[in-house]
Amino acid sequence: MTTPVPLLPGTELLALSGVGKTYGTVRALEDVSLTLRTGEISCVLGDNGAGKSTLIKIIAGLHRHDEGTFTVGGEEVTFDSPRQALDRGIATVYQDLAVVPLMPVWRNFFLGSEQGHKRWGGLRIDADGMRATTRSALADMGIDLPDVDRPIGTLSGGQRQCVAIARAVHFGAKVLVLDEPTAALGVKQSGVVLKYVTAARDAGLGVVLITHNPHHAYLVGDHFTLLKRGRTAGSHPRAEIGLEQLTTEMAGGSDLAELSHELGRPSTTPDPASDHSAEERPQP
Amino acid sequence: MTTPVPLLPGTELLALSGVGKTYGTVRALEDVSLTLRTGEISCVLGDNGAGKSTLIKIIAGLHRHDEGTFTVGGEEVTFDSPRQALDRGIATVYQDLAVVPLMPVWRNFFLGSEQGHKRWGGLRIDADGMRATTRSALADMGIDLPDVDRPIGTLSGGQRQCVAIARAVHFGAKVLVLDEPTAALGVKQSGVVLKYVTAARDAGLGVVLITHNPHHAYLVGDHFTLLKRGRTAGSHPRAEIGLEQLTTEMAGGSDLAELSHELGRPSTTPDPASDHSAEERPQP
Amino acid sequence: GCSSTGGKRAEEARAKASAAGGSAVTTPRWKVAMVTHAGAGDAFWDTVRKGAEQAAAKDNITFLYSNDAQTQNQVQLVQAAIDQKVDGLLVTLAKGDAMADVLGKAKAAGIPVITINSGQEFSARFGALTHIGQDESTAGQAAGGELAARGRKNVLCVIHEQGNVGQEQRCSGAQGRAGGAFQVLYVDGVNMPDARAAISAKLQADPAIDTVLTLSGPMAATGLQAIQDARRPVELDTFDLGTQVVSGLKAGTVGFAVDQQPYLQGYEGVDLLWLYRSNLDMLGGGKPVATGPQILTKENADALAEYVARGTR
Amino acid sequence: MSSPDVLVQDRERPAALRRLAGRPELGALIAAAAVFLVFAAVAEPFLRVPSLGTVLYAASTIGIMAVPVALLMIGGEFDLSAGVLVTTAALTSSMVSYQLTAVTWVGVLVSLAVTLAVGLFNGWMLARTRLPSFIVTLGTFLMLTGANLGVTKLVSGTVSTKPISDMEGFASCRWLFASEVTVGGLTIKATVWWWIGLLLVGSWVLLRTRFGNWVFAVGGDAAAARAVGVPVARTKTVLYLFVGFGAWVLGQHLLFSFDTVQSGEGVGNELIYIVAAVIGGCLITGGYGSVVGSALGALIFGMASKGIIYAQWNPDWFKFFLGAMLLLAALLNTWVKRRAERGPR
Amino acid sequence: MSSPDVLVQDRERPAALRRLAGRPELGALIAAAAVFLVFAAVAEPFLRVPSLGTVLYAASTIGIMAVPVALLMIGGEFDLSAGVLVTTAALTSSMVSYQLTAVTWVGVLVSLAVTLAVGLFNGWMLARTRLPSFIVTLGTFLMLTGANLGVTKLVSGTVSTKPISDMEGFASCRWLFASEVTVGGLTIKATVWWWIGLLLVGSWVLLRTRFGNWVFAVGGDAAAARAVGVPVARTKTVLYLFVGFGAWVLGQHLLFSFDTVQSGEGVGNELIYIVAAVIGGCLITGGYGSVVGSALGALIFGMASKGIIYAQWNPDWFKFFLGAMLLLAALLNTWVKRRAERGPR
Ligand SMILES: Nc1ncnc2c1ncn2[C@@H]1O[C@H](COP(=O)(O)OP(=O)(O)OP(=O)(O)O)[C@@H](O)[C@H]1O
Ligand SMILES: Nc1ncnc2c1ncn2[C@@H]1O[C@H](COP(=O)(O)OP(=O)(O)OP(=O)(O)O)[C@@H](O)[C@H]1O
Ligand SMILES: [Mg+2]
Ligand SMILES: [Mg+2]
Repeated sequence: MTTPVPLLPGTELLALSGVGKTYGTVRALEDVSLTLRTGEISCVLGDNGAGKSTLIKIIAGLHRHDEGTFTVGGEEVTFDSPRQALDRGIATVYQDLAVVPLMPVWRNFFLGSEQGHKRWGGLRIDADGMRATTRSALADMGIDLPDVDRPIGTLSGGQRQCVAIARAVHFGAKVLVLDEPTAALGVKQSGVVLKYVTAARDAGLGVVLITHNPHHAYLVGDHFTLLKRGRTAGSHPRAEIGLEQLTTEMAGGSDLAELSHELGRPSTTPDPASDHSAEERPQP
Repeated sequence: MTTPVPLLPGTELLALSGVGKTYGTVRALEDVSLTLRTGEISCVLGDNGAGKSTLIKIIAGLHRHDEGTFTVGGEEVTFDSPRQALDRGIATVYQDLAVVPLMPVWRNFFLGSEQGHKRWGGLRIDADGMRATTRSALADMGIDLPDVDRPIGTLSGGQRQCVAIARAVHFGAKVLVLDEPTAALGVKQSGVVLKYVTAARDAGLGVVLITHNPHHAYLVGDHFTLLKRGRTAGSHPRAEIGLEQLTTEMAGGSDLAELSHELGRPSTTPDPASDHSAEERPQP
Repeated sequence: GCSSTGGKRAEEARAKASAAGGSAVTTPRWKVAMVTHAGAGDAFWDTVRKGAEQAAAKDNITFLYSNDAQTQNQVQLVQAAIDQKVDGLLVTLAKGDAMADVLGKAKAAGIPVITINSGQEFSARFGALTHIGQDESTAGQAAGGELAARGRKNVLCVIHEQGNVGQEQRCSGAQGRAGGAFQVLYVDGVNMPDARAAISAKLQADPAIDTVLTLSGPMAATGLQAIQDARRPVELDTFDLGTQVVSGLKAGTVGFAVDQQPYLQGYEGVDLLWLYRSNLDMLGGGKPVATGPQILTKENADALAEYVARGTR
Repeated sequence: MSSPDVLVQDRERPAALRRLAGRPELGALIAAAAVFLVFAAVAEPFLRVPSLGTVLYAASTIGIMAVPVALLMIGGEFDLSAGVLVTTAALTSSMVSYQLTAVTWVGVLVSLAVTLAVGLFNGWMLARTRLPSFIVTLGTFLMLTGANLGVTKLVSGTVSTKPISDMEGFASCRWLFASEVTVGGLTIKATVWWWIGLLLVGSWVLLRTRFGNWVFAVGGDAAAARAVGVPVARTKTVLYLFVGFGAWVLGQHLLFSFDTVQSGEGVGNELIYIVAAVIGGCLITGGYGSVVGSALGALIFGMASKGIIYAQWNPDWFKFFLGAMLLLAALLNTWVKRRAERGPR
Repeated sequence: MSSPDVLVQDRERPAALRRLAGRPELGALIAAAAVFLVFAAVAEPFLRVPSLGTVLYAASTIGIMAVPVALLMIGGEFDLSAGVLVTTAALTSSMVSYQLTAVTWVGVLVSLAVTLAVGLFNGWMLARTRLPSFIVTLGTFLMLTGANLGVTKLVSGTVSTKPISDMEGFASCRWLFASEVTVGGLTIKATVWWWIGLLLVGSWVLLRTRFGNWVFAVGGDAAAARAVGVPVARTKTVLYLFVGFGAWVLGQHLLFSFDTVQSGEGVGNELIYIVAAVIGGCLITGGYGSVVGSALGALIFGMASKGIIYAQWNPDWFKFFLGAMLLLAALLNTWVKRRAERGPR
């Protein structure tokens, strides 16, 4: 594994400044700024409904921002469709609209980036090649699916999520955007995803990672943006913030530790510090 | 808060024994057994695709089991529809089919259990009463939604999940079944849900809780069932297992700690033991 | 067995035949198919069919009926009849040229063809033995002449099947002779309330209209309703008959009806085929046989009532 | 932990206006107004009082069926048999009364039983076979079309029914289904009252009862509805029964105002009912819509189809104008809805 | 960490059988066989060689349109204008050639341009307005119906076109669109070849090209497809163009085999095309189906409609039989599919 690089002084990939977005009468984002450089993992954290997915959808070209500026590679853009974002090398994993349920797994995997057959000059798709690629990409994530012709809707929630992530990683060009990729995943699959994320960073990509799990975030993030009610509540490079502080900021002061105290379960540490922040404590 | 009761010797609410389920050619469950008593929280853990949701769907009456027996209150049953399960007091929060997107929040909240207006002999629904109840039930979970007439599809992923949980808790009669309720939730909302779960337990309900988060599970669970490839890989009452062991069993030996080591992030403890198992460690 | 009036005699013949345990003739059991361009459930075509069926019963003929309003489907039905190796074929030629090919095939297969109802101008060209029916333009002209004779100044012709050639011919034929102002209105013939509202609307929009000319029995009934709704003394005239047309004639709400004796078209069609097969006879030497137009007024109403109620006029 | 913590700001807007803006029928309301204004401007007779009666009558004969069809569509299903079912209702009623020489009310009641039975069949087939309703009701549509003709010929010997106006009970039936009142030149037909009645009941049921909640749910997401215990199959079946009821009403009107019924009628009207519902704001995929909207849709259709006649536009192009009208109304509808959603900025 | 770790056991079953069982057209195949057997048993003329030609011809005139309509349905959209568009194609071709006194090929090409333009219009309206395709194409349907009549009357003075069989180019056009070959009593019409051609191309495009993948995706979940960069609007527009192409082929066949064209025809056929696609296994909500299935659907429809004639069943009940046939075929279809999915137990 590569040596840690706290903040790689790469070129700027994309920058949002003062971005706002209103759905009908609901103000989902207001004056949010974020910069992403090559070789950097930027984490966005926040409560439910804080506007994280909205932010991602703007970057991915799914929604247009109403206010502020959005630049990609220094050039100001307003995406009309996800295609434009993809063409600029931004690959996204969405929280809720990842896949087409009735389509086979392999067709979903390659959707929008189908692989042409050499002999047919790319007109005919290379179904077998695509099946094999899909199978191996999933196997790498610990999902063994001999029959990639199954409709993806028959996979379990976590399996579906894995396909979406494997797809984004496989086709990710410059920027990888992930909306709560590990939420539905078990410990093992979460680990795989985080490894992918760091591998992408090490390969020089920029990654925007949304997660509710401050541990996951702190494990890989180089920069942390906290959203609250659609506004930036904090923006820290890794060097400036610890896991404990991050957890506290995220949870608005409360924490599971407190809860376990309340619940009075025997296993809980009476230590008022977060049980999760253990890893932050100086080694004994 | 009530004092901890590791295993309340209540009456048996439901029992599965040797249950199996096949989808077409996919064997999702095989010889799985589980017993739930009043005042007990039974956690089901397992990898992606292990069959957890399938198990829940059998209990909830959404799918029928192919093998084994399923008894509710000592009586053998095969549910044809979720209505039958609901009528026997089993309320469920599903991982993927929680709500009707186009319907207002309050209509979703009361769907299937609409509240009649007193003056109209229950024929006419009490819309205002239902709106108010929904608003307060959500506020209790930290979601302030003045306009409960919004289509629920316009809520964020986590907000939707909260509505589904609040609904099940509100109407839960004897058994509460939750499929990864905290996956999409932030630290604070997760805490609220876990508090609800224990409150339900303390009120004498039985709870089946599915989660990927061993911390959440261990915080509240009285019994732990581990699934692997559709089979029971372990079944332990709380007294017999510690959080560390649970985490290890779940992750199949690997863990985030290991991963953080691999990733070589500065914050990670070189301690080979799981960073998450900190709370299990004896107090300094 | 050549009759030109009504089904009474045919019915008696059939009654006699069935009493005798067979038909009135001794020819072998032939098979005759009739393929029309009728839509389903059309009262006019029901009468045609009745005539044909009664002649068939009398002539020991298996009668096959099929119909479709679309050209390509009617052609396919004719082809299916040829496939079944029928002994005679009755076809309507509302779609003119379109039937040329398939009738050629019938001829090649040695099946005698008689055309009925419409398409007189094509009949001989396509090799049919004869044509039995009414020329729509002629019928229209007859109606126009009668309208002029009755001094109608402003006529509304109601077409209930948009794009139907026969209906267009009736209206334009009438227009040519009527003299006064003449307008056309399209209504939906299978949606009577809507047709009724449409005719009322037209009468409300144009107070000069003094006559409504409908093209079928059921539409005449609807036209009467619409005239009632408009509360104006408007005369209704129509093509074809029906119980309500006859009672209208009697009551004076219907001015006149142009009839083409549909029963006769079916009856004669089958009967002439039988005659041709059994005796190589051909009425009129193959010249078209006209079954109309016949103008019926109040005077005829009483005499007609019984037959109309029976469904053979 | 229970402090409100999520941003949901409602912009300042009068509550009534906001309510209206969110309603499915707003677009249809404005489209209806636009169609009215167009014809008021170009067709002088359109504004006369008797014309209003004619337009209302035309709209009501669509609207009576559009109410249940809209409810069914909100419930996520189609009924292609709705058009011919009206004819079935009229034929049954007429033939039963005639053949039994009974009071016409007997036929009327038997007809109700038959239409409800067809609705039941549709709902049952849908639930049992899980075929799409498009296919099931297309099957029923064809079968009813055939049976209308076949049975009528079998019973009456012709393709239309015998007149029953001289039978006992005809007058009272006619009063109920086909009478009219004229007030100051405006003639209101019985269908208009029936329409208003169905509208009120349908709208109330949809918005104010538990059953209405289920209708939205089974149309919006049948799986989710089923999961929370909504009896999906039963809900849909009741909706089909309601369509049967509407067909019965309109069928009796047809019979008692025209006296005889042609067995081939009604084909194609099912599409018009669906159009009225869709223009009225119903989502074709279900789960969203309004009953009042369907009435506006019927009104738009009635005004457009009769307005073209009042305006004396070239009749050859009638359907063309109607299609253009429909598209424009639908366009205006969505445009208004999108504007309303975006709010007053 | 990369060790396979999830249970997916495939029961032992021959791969070919498993493949077939999962195909959308399996049910239709069995239903087609059943319909064939029924008529083979009850209708003696049905099995004669010439009858086969007639049935094939009937099926091909539905099948040519069912191919693009099925693709469109898999892509999640309807086209109610498909039926009259065929008539538009024939009318345009005939009138252009006649009025310009040009070689008939001129009319044929102009007609292609017109049908494609209509397809483009449908696709464009759909993308721009985001109205449901049901409404958009219903608008086009009405407008085309009106224009067919209006233009024909304007140009020809009557409601049908003038004969063009004596014009230059007619023979070659006829050869291409309306010729026939007879081999051993079996007459195969040109439409059959066109049908097979469209079938092969359509099926290949759907299953083996990138565009086909997009068709499945836009029908299955347009939002998800859009999110991964599929040009949703363009894909659907191309599908509408393909419908236009099919209508052009069939329209030219009608013109060159019947010489004149009636302007009022084609109404109602759009439903038959949709039925063929749905019986063939297409999901009405999009995202699932097959082109080959649509051919089987067309064949079932062709066999049933002509078989009833050969069997000499009472024509009054024709539609009834057709509806019952349709329901039974659809039932058999789903039953087979469910059995196949459940596997050999
Ligand atoms: N409807 C279905 N048809 C076919 N296979 C299915 C279906 N639903 C689930 N499966 C398969 O059954 C297995 C168990 O799925 P299940 O959803 O129960 O897993 P899970 O434990 O809930 O996983 P996750 O944690 O990812 O939600 C998986 O292999 C899945 O692909
Ligand atoms: N399409 C929409 N229409 C109206 N409001 C919306 C829409 N999508 C999101 N919102 C609202 O915008 C706010 C932000 O939503 P968003 O999905 O960005 O939150 P989030 O941070 O991703 O939450 P979660 O962690 O629960 O996924 C919420 O209040 C939500 O209800
Ligand atoms: Mg989100
Ligand atoms: Mg699951």
